[in-house]
Amino acid sequence: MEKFKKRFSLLSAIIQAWFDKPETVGYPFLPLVLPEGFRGAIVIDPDKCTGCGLCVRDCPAGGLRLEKKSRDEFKLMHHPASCAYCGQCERSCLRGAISHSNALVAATTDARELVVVLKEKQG
Amino acid sequence: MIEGLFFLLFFPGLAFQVVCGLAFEWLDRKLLARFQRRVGPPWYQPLADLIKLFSKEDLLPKGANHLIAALLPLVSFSAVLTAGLYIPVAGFTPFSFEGDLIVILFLMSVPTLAYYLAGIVSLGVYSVLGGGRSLLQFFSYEVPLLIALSGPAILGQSWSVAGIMEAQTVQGPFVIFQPLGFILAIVGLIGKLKRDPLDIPSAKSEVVGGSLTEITGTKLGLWHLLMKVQAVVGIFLVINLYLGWLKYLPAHLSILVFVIECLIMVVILSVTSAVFARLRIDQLAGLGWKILVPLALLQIGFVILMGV
Amino acid sequence: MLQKFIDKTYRWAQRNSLWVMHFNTGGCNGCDIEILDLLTPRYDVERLGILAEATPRHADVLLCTGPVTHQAKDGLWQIYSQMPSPKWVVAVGSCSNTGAVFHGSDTVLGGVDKILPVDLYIPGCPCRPEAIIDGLLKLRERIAQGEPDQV
Amino acid sequence: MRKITVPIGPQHPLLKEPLSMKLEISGERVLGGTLRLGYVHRGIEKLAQQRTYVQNVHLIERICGICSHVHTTTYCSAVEAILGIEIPPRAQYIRALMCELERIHSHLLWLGILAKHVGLDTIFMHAWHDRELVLDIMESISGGRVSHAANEIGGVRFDLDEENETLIRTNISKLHDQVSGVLDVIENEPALQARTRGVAPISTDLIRQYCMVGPIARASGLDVDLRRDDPWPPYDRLDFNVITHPDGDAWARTIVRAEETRESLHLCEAILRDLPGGDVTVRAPRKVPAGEAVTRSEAPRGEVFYYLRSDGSDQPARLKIRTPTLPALSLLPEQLSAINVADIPVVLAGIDLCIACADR
Repeated sequence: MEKFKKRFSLLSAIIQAWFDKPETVGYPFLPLVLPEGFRGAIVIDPDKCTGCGLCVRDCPAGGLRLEKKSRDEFKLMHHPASCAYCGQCERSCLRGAISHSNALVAATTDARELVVVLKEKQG
Repeated sequence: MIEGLFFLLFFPGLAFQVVCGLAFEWLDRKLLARFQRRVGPPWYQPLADLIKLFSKEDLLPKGANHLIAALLPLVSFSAVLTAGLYIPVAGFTPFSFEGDLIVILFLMSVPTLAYYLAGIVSLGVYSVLGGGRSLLQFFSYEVPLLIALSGPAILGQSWSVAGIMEAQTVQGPFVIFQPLGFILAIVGLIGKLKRDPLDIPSAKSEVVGGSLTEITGTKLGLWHLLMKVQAVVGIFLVINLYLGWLKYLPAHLSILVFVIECLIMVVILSVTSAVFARLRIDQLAGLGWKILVPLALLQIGFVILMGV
Repeated sequence: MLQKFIDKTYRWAQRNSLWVMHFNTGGCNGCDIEILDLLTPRYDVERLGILAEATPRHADVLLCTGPVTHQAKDGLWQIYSQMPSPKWVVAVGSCSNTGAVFHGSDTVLGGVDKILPVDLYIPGCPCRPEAIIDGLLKLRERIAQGEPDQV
Repeated sequence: MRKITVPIGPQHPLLKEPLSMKLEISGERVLGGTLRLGYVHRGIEKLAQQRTYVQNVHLIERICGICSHVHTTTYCSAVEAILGIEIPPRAQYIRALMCELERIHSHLLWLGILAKHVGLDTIFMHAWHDRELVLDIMESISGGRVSHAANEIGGVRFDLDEENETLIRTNISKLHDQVSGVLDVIENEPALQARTRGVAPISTDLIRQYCMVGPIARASGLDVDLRRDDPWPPYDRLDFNVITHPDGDAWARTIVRAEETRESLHLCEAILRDLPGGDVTVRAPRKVPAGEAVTRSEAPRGEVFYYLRSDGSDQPARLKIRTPTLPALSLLPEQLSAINVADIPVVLAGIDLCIACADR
């Protein structure tokens, strides 16, 4: 009997699957739910950022760019299409200014123009 | 004249068979998806696929013969449609004649040969490999299938499908006397349709797309369509030969029973494709000649003894 | 009038039946697995009419993953030229968008757009399956609006 | 019969990664083949010399998307060895937990691919469905399904809190039920057996000659496992079986991988049970003093070997990586001679190629 059951284990598995509900997620027909810890788009707390450039130094993918003229005049930019979504900038920032949100980065038709200005400070 | 044209173009001809073919594909894919815990495609999916293929560019490798490559799916499509005309649908037989079973079986073999030729003329490496494999497979399943299908003919003492159905109304469905033959017919049908587990000629992981690897656009669409229609015709044939006892039921009841029988056949085909692994070509030849042929002969012997 | 109807029908069909082919131009497997994952029960893209095809002749969409390495360059172009039009190219993952982590390597050319006209870029490293579905839906919208494919 | 040359790759449904083979085929028989590699060569070893140690963690993670965690673990422990720092025990346990989860994920993925190649799409779907649960667990720990970024030099980035731990425990017991269902199906499936038994056998001598490691070596009866032979903590404190099989064919490899998946599940439970408290990271300096280190770990496919030399700056002077797929690839042309065309997928799947690891 045991042997018989084992012989037809795949058949019983598909019959079981037929009676179970499909395991497919609702997206895109239902709204998208992403887990809390997912590393998505990069956001910044402009009050905390001082433009020190630690995040840019440690970024492995060249996804962050800092144009710095002086202490008070800088522009921090993020290229979602070059980002490795590794979270290193979050670790490197001493003030906890930069972090990943759990929002999905949307697909685009032109990656080179996809630049998010995180913080722009004019002197 | 007008009636004949209606039979040809709408029922049980072109339109009916195409619709049945698309419905069969959707049912099959949906069932398979559910066996795999998925949702599966929406109902219009086969239609969208077909129209999309018709809208695509028609490419062939350099040096391939465009005319023959275009004729092959057309010829085999018409062969399958013609075969479908002679098969009674829910007991409705406009074109039946004595000996139509032989014509049907002959016409049903045309796509396999055309499939082989399509591989040769489109010049791709995988096409040639797939074409050769389709012939090897043909020799393995065709003989047991033919022997098995001659069982109902002998028992019904007629070589016409309608005649065999008539005999069944007297003697009862032939599946009771020939369960072996019924199973062999299904195995042969799976081989004919190149479905998993006998999808050796078109196995993705081995020969990419088989004979159709290099074929695009409208031709590919026609090939896909004719294979679905072939599946429907094959299912109708097997049902009529083994479960065709409904000729003298009231009309609407006989249609209902026929539809239910068709659905059962689709489920059988889906389940077999879900639970069996693809065979190697040597394993298939061994199965065909060492197991299926002796079984078919045994069945025939039993049928002849019954007739005596 | 008839032409318009045919065009509309064709676009509807193309939109609802995207057969994708996947080519790894030098990626790390991450996006490739996520693309294969799309076919499996959790994400099942067959309900959107998307099927994975084995040969470029049958495919409508070329999904590229990974930065283009010097050696994979010719293969990529060959596969693209074998596809019948209308055809679309989607760059999946940051590497195939711009080169990302592998920027500055001697053996890497950069993003897929160095070789092929790319219709859609999906950022992510690796892209979540949801992101790829989102991208393919965007591509469907583009097709529905009747934008011609780039040649 | 006429001989034809069949090119497989760089794009082929068999291969998720580019690899080019030219096979001589006569009828249904493969006579022999040649192999061409390098499609995925991204120059990571050279690139690592141009990046800092911190950046390299993420570069190394992208060597391979399947066994990313074990690569970073080995790299980080090499850096830590030169630095002379000891990471906290809790960090070691979390690293090991991720390694074992990754092994389950990799083996399930492989079993699915094998089934798909022999035409059993249903098993592929069911195995990958259960793999999703592993990915869920890994995501709840680290926030990444495939690239986790869980390691950093001096420990791990993510700590498990109480809530997280119970979630992982329940998920792992759920996984236990589901995976054993799938493994039962695979181990008892006669169709799978018919296609894999006796295909592409490798003798123990050949394994030794080609220096093959991991499940392939164990399936040929060679009892090697770095987790037991050269353990880094906590493996020296954990109790587990090393699965071996005497046959050496594709079926033996299937069985070994299925059994290892079970063993890894037990290991995960043991790790969670013994999980010590404390910190998960210690501070590591950016600059690494001059020195060299060799570290090895057991990846899902076998031994991963890292050699690291530093010259006192914040960039490595040399990083050498040896991955388990390379020896298997060197035997591939030999394995692909004198077989049936239908066995090509089984041979290729049987040795579980990871071209991204081999080419780097």
